[in-house]
Amino acid sequence: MAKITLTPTKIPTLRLEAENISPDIFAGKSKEEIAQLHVFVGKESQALGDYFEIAGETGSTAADTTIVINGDVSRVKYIGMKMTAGEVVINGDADMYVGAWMTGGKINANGSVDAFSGLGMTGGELTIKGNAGNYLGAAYRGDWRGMQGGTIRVSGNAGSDIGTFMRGGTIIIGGNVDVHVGTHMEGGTIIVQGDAKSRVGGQMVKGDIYVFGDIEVMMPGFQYRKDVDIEVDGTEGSFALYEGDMGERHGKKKGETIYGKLYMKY
Amino acid sequence: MSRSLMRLHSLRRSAYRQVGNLAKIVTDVVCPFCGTLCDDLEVALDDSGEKILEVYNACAIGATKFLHSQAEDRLTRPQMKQEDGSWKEVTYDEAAEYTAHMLVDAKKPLMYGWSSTSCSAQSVGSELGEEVGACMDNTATVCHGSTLIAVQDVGVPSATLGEIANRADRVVFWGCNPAHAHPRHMSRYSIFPRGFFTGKGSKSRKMVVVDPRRTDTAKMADIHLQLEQGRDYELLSAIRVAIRGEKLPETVAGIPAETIYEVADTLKSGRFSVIFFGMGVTHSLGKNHNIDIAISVTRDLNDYTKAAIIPMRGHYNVTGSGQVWGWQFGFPYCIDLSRGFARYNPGDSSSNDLLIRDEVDAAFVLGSDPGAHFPVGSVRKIAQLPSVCIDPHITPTSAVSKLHVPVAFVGVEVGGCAYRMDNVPIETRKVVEPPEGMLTDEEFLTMVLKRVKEIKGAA
Amino acid sequence: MPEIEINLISGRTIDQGVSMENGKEKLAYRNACGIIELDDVEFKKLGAYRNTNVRVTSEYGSVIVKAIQATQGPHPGLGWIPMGPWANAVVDPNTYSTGMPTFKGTPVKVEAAADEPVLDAIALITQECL
Amino acid sequence: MTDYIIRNGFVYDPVLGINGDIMDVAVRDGKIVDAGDLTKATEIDASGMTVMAGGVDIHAHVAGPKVNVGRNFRPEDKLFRGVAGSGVKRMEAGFSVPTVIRTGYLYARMGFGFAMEAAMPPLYARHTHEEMVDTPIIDQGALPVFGNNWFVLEYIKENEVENTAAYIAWLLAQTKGYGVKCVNPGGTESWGWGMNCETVDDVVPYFDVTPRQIVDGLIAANEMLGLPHCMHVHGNSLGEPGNYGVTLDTLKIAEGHKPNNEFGRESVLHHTHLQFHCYGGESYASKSFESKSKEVMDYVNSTDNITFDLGVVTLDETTTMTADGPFEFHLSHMNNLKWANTDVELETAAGIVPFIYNPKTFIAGAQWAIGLELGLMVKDPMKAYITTDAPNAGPLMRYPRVYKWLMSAKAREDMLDNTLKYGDSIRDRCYIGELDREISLYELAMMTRAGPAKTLGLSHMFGSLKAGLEGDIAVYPYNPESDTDDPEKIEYAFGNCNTLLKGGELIIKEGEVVSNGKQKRTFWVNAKTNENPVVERDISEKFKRYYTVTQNNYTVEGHHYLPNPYVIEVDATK
Repeated sequence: MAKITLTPTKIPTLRLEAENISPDIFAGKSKEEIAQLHVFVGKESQALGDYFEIAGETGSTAADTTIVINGDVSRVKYIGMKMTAGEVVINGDADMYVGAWMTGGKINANGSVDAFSGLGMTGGELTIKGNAGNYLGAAYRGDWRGMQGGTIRVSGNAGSDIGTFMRGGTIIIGGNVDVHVGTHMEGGTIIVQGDAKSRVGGQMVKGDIYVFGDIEVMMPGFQYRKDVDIEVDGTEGSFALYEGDMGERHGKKKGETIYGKLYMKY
Repeated sequence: MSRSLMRLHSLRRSAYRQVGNLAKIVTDVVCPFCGTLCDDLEVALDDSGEKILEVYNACAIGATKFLHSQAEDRLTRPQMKQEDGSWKEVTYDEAAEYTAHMLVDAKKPLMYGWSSTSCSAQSVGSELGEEVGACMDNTATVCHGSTLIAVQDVGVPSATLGEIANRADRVVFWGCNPAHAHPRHMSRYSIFPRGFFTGKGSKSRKMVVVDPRRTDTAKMADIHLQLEQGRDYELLSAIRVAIRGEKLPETVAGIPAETIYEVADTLKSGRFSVIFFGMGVTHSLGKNHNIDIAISVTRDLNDYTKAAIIPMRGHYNVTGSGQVWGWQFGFPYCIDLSRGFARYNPGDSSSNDLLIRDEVDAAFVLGSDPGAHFPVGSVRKIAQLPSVCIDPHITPTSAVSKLHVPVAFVGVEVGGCAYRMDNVPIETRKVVEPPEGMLTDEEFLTMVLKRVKEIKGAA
Repeated sequence: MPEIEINLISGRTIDQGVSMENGKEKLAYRNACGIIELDDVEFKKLGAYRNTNVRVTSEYGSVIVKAIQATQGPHPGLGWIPMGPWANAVVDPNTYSTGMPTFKGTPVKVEAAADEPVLDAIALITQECL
Repeated sequence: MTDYIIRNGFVYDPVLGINGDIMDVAVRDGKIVDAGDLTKATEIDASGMTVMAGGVDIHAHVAGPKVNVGRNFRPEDKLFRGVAGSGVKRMEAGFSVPTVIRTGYLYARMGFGFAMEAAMPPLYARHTHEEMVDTPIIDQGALPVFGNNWFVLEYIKENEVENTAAYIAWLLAQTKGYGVKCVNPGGTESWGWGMNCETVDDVVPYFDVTPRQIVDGLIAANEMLGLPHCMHVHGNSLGEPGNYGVTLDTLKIAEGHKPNNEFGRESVLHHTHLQFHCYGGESYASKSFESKSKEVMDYVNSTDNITFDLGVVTLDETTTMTADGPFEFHLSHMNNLKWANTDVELETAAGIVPFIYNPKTFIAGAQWAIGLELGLMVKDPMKAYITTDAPNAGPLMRYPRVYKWLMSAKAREDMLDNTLKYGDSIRDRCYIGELDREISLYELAMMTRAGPAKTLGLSHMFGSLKAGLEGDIAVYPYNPESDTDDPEKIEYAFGNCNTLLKGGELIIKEGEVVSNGKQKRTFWVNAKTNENPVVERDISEKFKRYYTVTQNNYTVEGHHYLPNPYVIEVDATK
């Protein structure tokens, strides 16, 4: 796999919109061509090379291309947006929309990422060593098709609204989460290894949520069913299984109503 | 045209009557204060027709708005802030010149406000925003923006206010206090009117208020749910659970389960239920989700009876701003035009996030007062940027801006279309002339747009 | 000095609306909005009389307002400052990426500050921003 | 004003009987003239291309409150679809519900000069007009809805046709409306209580009147006034399996009514988006559902006073929107997607729900087939107008794709064989497989301009290249001699016109929009009636007691709503 390295050389005024930082765009391009790719500061179109020193080389396809960003890109939006294959490694913090709408490939963010990362994701792996912002793996505004596939793994904490309108895939949070987890969820899996505040599984139709720590305030529409011993993301334990949201519509399968499932670890 | 039609037309044109031989009364005046957009005001003018003497039928706030427009100490010309902090009068031409250059020079200007003005001014503003690649946002961003997001997520079964007056027999005020914020709402539309199917007025209606305070509105209610602040989402969820006849915990949000079942039954048993909601839910934890689930309650109720939900919109034409942008750009607020096409994502393209995250480099404010109504951290950012405030009043925003452009009062000194909280468009009326030489929003924006095109053409 | 912790909310009042339309540079606006409404029980805890100036402090700022008896109460655990620059000096600006600051539900501390003046809107915003 | 002569195109004009002749078409001072009459003019070379009069759309939802709800509540409809402005063009957005800017450009690119907004709630007339003003290029009008209006229900209950007519005339003048639209007669008022009218004989709660009476009364009033357009109906039970019987009942109400107008219109009833109303069976399952297009078309073909438009399903993700409130409620329960609804006091309602016509389902494919069947079964194409009921059955921009399907049996076969998952069941349950007719360019011109212009009462202005008509001319990059090999060429050509003249102004030059149009007009109909004190009193009474705006604030007036009105005067005093 060919590796190309971007080292930030200056901090943008306002924020930098850099949806071109993606293996799909970089593949098959020379360093010089990559330096000429546009980035936007507000309405001004500038060159990627104005903000990054570029070294290494790209592969001929996205799948053969690894992009390594060495440095702070906490004012750079859209890294790895819509990527289909290949790899992006971010050695620093990044701004909003990291891996938004990605369909394949891998992003390894070794720092933290801001809001809307993994938005509308349908495939691939997004791994975040630091913290994630709000709306991680959520749906774009108005869309009923949120995250549909792939895996998001966060070692630190995540913000509010993770997995809103989730339809498939997996989100794993090592730390704590803010309010609204899996709201309107209709498939997929969310695992919170730390604590949750409130509004977990609100308006949930289907899918699985696991919480290892505490939930500060439970939603009133979840009903305790039974205790189960299961393995979740490599952790074995005893969980209380709740079903809900009883206030929401639910489909039927073989005559039986299918609810969302909320597992709370003992 | 038939004579009868002509008569109706002429009625519209001369909507005033003469009282005695002194005052002239202008009738069917539309109040440019809140989203209730009362259109039955009568304004008495002096003999010359230049001065407002009295305002009839308006609430205290609406009356004040008309009368204050007459204030002797009113600013009538633009003012530019000097190095030493003092203000210097400038011409409208100079003001347009500064504004045009500020907008063209900025990489990402914020153009905020747009709520206390007419749709035609908003439309000129859209073209200007498009020319300069602005982020366009209106006061919904601190008012019912949460509602707009929720509507995008789950829709909104709604109705015009006349449907409520004529049909509703269950009226819920959730997180709103019309007694203070929309003073004539209950008498015109929601509680007291004797409508077509509601001939007994308030006696034919059950009133439910949900508020953590015992507000003046709550004091009038049949049922007041004094919930724990910030737990609206849980309580609304519980109502959904109760509507479906499922089991509830003993208390939710501090309200006993039996009361929740009772409220659910009250709503289900009506012929027509309506939920009005306000900033109590849009501003509290969860924001859009609180409305989302309130809408879901309404949706559920339609399986049992007829139900509608209506936001208590604040500014008299914030709704219109969202409409104009909707048909021009496809989004009601938080619109980022910087890339030449419209993008939308509150949280990213919203005024307070843009300001706090240092994403904009100029601030243009028209028809609203973020200085008074944004968290102070955001106001501080406006103060640091090149900035223009277009507003008839002296406000905290004008105080921190570099340029203040006073303009005529829409709905008092110039007419134009405004949209009521239920999206009904009403033409506001000009009652008196603005002070000599003052421009309207629309005229000033048109000047700026022309100048922007010249500057861009030359560049 | 005793200090109380309370949940702050803000919103409209008819006086806020009237005084706003009458001119935000006027003292009437300060008198209508530069206040905090508290339940009697909170005054007791605070050890202060009604109509005393107090300092309201949150994680996000601090402001002097006059504490008055709740007009639309009781509202246990809540303090009320009408919407305006005084409330906005202390509210939680977190939008949770929705664009909407958290205007309602900010934990604040209230302590008596009888000798400190409540600034008018323009003075307050000038002090905070310029 | 510049004069133009368009040279050497293949010209199609059914009004003049021109069927693909190579000839010149000319415009002077904005009006069509005989090419020989022009001495000095800018020449446009149309050789190898198709030339027709500007298109006329009889039914689309492109301006007004429910359209804007559709825009504002579907940000996802615009995601990654924004188009930056360039040159004179402003930015565009929206797929199923385009912005008004994009709507104007889409119509222009498709060679249209006039579009009728199909449903205007009277109380929201200002909104509809504000959107039309901001829609560039095309002329527009809007049809206020009458089928659930309290005045109409009360007058018709008492069999008061004259009062109904007087009220219609009054409302058209107040709202600056064009004609009489009737959506789910009686059903939408019933929806005020959460109910519906599913047959023409269901009784409207409280008002005690039936859809049959409403449709009959509105036709009678329409003809009493002699309006340019006929009564335009969206019947009861839209979209329901087995609804074709209700449709036939509705159509038969036209029997015995004769057109009375000075505009050359022959129909008394226009049934819109007929596709949604030709269903047999008891459910949407392929075992039960079936096309009843033949049964309905056999009847329509036997009449001479009924017209219709197709409402072809285009198999897209779109946004449904209609004044048929109960239908949208029902739809929201089928797909569980977001649902918006607005009930409008004393007048109407509207619902909006996103919808995906998924080609992998039987029912979407069957709906696609039925819409096309109607166009392929019609004997006289002057009666059948091509629409997608935009955006209900499909986005506006899909018109050219529908033309392709109608004009090419090969394109239809390809759909049945390759795109539709249940092609075989669709052949089995519908008539599409038996129809090998291919609509000709001459017939296309009937179904997209000559026909709709006639039924709108606008054949004196639009729909033909006859001297004296408006200078609306479209030149499509389609060579009828050499481009017949590939149906895709049809779709491309009719969505990308090479030249558009609108009122004699050059709007599209060599495929590029070069002007936003300087003379966009709003059409409305001013019907003169005798004084009617009863109706006047009723109006003033209802405003005092039941409306939430004053009567004086109801009237749409002012330059900003109609900066350039075109008023059609009708004298109904005799």
